[in-house]
Amino acid sequence: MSFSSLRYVVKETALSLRRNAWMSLASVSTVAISLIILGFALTLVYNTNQLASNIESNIEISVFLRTDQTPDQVQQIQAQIEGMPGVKSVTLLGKDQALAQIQSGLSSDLLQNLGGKNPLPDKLTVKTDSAGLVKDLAANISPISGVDAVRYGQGLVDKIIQFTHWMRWIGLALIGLLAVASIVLISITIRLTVFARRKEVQIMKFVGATDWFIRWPFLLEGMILGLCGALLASALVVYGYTGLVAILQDNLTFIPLINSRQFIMNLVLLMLVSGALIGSLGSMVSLRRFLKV
Amino acid sequence: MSFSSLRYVVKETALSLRRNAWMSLASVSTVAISLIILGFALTLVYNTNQLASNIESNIEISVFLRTDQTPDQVQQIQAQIEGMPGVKSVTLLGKDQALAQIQSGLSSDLLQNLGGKNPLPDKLTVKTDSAGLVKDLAANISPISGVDAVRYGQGLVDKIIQFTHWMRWIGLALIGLLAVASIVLISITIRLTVFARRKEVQIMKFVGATDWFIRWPFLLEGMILGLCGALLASALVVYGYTGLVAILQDNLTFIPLINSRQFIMNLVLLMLVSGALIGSLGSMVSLRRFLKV
Amino acid sequence: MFIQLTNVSKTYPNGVRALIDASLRINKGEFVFLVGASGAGKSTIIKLLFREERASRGQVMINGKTLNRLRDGRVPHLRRNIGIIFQDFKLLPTKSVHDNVAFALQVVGASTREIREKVPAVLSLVGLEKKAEFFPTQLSGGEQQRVCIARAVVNNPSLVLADEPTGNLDPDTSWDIMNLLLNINKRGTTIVMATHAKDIVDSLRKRVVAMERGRILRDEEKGGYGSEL
Amino acid sequence: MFIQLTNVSKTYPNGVRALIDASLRINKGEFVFLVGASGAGKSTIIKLLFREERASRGQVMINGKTLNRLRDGRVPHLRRNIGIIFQDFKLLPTKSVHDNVAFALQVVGASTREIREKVPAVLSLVGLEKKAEFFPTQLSGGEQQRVCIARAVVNNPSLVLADEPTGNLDPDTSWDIMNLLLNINKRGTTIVMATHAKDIVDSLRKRVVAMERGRILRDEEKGGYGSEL
Ligand SMILES: Nc1ncnc2c1ncn2[C@@H]1O[C@H](COP(=O)(O)OP(=O)(O)OP(=O)(O)O)[C@@H](O)[C@H]1O
Ligand SMILES: Nc1ncnc2c1ncn2[C@@H]1O[C@H](COP(=O)(O)OP(=O)(O)OP(=O)(O)O)[C@@H](O)[C@H]1O
Ligand SMILES: [Mg+2]
Ligand SMILES: [Mg+2]
Repeated sequence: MSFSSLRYVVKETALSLRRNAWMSLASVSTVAISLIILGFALTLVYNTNQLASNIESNIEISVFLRTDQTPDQVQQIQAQIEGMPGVKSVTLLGKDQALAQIQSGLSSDLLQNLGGKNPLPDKLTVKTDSAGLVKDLAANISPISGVDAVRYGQGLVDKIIQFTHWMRWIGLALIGLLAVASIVLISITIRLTVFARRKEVQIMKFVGATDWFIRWPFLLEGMILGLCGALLASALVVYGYTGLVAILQDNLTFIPLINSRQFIMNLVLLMLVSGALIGSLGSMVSLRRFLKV
Repeated sequence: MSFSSLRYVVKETALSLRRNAWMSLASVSTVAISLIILGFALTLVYNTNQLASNIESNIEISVFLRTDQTPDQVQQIQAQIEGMPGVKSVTLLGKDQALAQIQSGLSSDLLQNLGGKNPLPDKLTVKTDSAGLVKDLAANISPISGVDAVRYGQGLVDKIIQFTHWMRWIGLALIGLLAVASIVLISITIRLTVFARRKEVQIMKFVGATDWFIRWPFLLEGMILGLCGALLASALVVYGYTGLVAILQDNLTFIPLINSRQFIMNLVLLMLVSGALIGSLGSMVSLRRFLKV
Repeated sequence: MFIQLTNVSKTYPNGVRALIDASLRINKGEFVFLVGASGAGKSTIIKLLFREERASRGQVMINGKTLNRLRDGRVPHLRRNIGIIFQDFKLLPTKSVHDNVAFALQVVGASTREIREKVPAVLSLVGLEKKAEFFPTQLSGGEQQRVCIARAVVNNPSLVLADEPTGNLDPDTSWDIMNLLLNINKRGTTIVMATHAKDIVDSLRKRVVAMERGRILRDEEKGGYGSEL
Repeated sequence: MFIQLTNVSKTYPNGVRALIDASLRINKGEFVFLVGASGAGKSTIIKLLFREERASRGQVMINGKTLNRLRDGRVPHLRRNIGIIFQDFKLLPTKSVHDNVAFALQVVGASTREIREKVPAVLSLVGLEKKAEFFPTQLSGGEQQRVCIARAVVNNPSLVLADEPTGNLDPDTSWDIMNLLLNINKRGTTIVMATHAKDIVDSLRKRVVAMERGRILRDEEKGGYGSEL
């Protein structure tokens, strides 16, 4: 492309943005709104996923030991379980602690009532790397000698696994749906703005402009409009999300919210790229019909 | 309005829908997409709210009785608590049952180990109408004679109340945001379609048409486009939602999903009304600029 | 309808003075040619008369009503009594020839029957009876112009504003149209026609108002296109 | 450029036969008037020559190239060598007068300097040097037509297609434009002009091709508007 053509494209784009000011505004708004919805949905899905992982990683296996085990044997069992693949941590709740837990809040002295003999077993709490391993691990722990009973709330674990599975699936579907919706909405708007200028395109062709000569300014314009919309959306999503996280982390300290700089940067990048891409492609595709003269 | 004018409006609207076919399609798609997003968000928020209520109503107060209470006294206390305002149910877990629960799964005979004496207290489980009442009720139950200790997981209840509070609040904000976004998106599209026909409006005015004469077909057209979009969206949301509920209720039996005919009817009604309203108002408002000639 | 312009000036927003201190009285039933070079201000006078534009100074009166003071709501009623032949036709692109002409009747609430009678009649007057179902983009330039003429006169307006009504017509068709306008004029309709058609102006010998750069230069009964001096 | 139409017919999608078996040869450097009643098919011939429309039957050749077989990608190059004065002007509404004319130069990749020289020159040729920064909606009908003429000739095209180039111009300005076209013609440019301006055709005595209802009726060197018989 020659220098004077380049000059033309840049000047043309700038002029067009100004002269079709309110159509530009319409495109920018549509891009911005679509991406805002998409952006918030992304943070929501990501956080839900994280929450799901969090819940899953909190599933525990309770291992009750036989009451005849010596502290040494208990330690041995603990070490053996810790060595198993997929085990994240194993913590011991000694029988004395267990009794103290029951005792707390009750006025009558339990130990005395029991005739000084603690009937409770030692208990090992096993945490796993992922919820899916719980079942197998429990089966492996069961036969260890000295282990009396293994419990992991069989019903609940299945429920949680199913729930988080579905949550991830629905989240993905949601993002897919919204992404398609955004693209369609933005294309419609751009198509309408190009449509409003179809006569211009026709005239340009009649005067001898090649398709690319007409396309470039539209392409650039679409890209700039898309970028502007995406910038607006990014600003709002980042500001809104970090604000929300700040509030929620004060009030809902127990819910883990993603707040890493990396995550937010990726989000912004994704939005900017989509905005520019949909904008420029939208312009190009919409133009095609009207170039056929 | 005379008969021939009415005829004109109806015919004009029909013609315009056909002749501006693809602009009509653009409007319908935008309305549909916006309302689909809004509709699904509504079901999501409603279900989350319901889930929140569900979680809250599952918060229990555990009341441990002194071990010296006779079964009669226990019944009396139970009746007294049941009579308190805000109490939904009170269930008794007798000391024998409690021991049996601990015993289950352990091979050594607990009762024998304990010397035939069950040291566990009777326990009443109190469910309340709403999570907010738990604290006060616990305070009221505590002084009853024969009650040894009252526990309700003080930390957890606060967490749950906070969580559900925020969930409702965010849900509301989400719906608000999406409603505004839908209105803006739809208005933009309609505005662009009207913009593409501004010359026509000008010519009509030059030939002596009154503003209302020009407005009626646009109004009707906007309403029909809005309704079509809303119908499409309703169909998709209802179909999609009931389908999802069917799948989830098989797989996530423990999560309560709203599936009442009433709820779905209200949703559809809301979407249809919004579609028609935004469509016709959007047309009217967009037209205003161009009528000033 | 009678028309009265009193010291009218029109300055467009960009500063162009298209009309300068123009005064003119046209009586009911007159036939007036507006002539002058390109850009002299002919179309501007016509635009003032149907309130497309408002005068910057001075008074434009039609039937004794000052257009400057006319409420926006009354403008449609003014325009319904005026048939306008636009220089650039201004046809509705999504309506057929028939519907474009019918529109001028629908606007005044004419009955379906009236429309069914009058529209074909006026279309055959301008020689377009066979193109009734065509759309404007499917017509030649002259045909479009004739649709515009048909729309302007279908309503029996009491004033016809014709801006270059024969610009795209061959001499024969031009004369057909002129005869149509003369006929209408005979029935009492006031006609103001901006034109460059020297032949027509010279041979009809009607009143001629000549303009130059926004000023009225000459106003002659039974005048010709050029100056008689 | 020379033009050759061989048994060309054009039937529009709605069935109108706008051109019937027309044959015509126009040599490089000729000046040809196309005359005929409204709807005779003059614009259709012009539209065929710059490939706005394609012939339904027969061959349209320019400089020996058959337009029917021209690839879409080559059409812009064809059009760059043709200056077209459209019956309905076709100005870009969002560009000023200057930019509208400059566009025809930008399309061929002219340098900024070339544009800065040529555009004002051609604008003053058509008498619009003072309106360079105006937009089309701010111009009178005749001024718009002159912008269109300026755009058509700024590029030194080897063929000028003029469809009714004086329809909105007063006689004096019309003659200015005709002189402009004659000058260009003298420099070797082929000119095909559809017109209703009897005076001009009769006094210039150039080749006249007369049409009627889609057929070429008469083709005379040094002809007049009406038949000489
Ligand atoms: N909307 C506008 N804004 C600015 N200037 C305008 C506008 N309309 C017309 N003009 C200017 O006002 C002057 C008179 O224009 P007008 O249209 O009245 O001319 P005209 O006599 O009808 O010419 P023609 O015979 O070419 O149609 C011209 O110089 C034109 O450039
Ligand atoms: N796009 C089209 N579709 C259908 N019919 C058309 C189309 N364009 C032109 N016509 C018809 O073809 C015939 C010739 O049209 P054309 O524009 O060539 O006439 P013309 O000689 O230029 O007339 P004028 O002097 O009025 O401009 C007319 O009857 C017209 O109605
Ligand atoms: Mg004019
Ligand atoms: Mg023509």
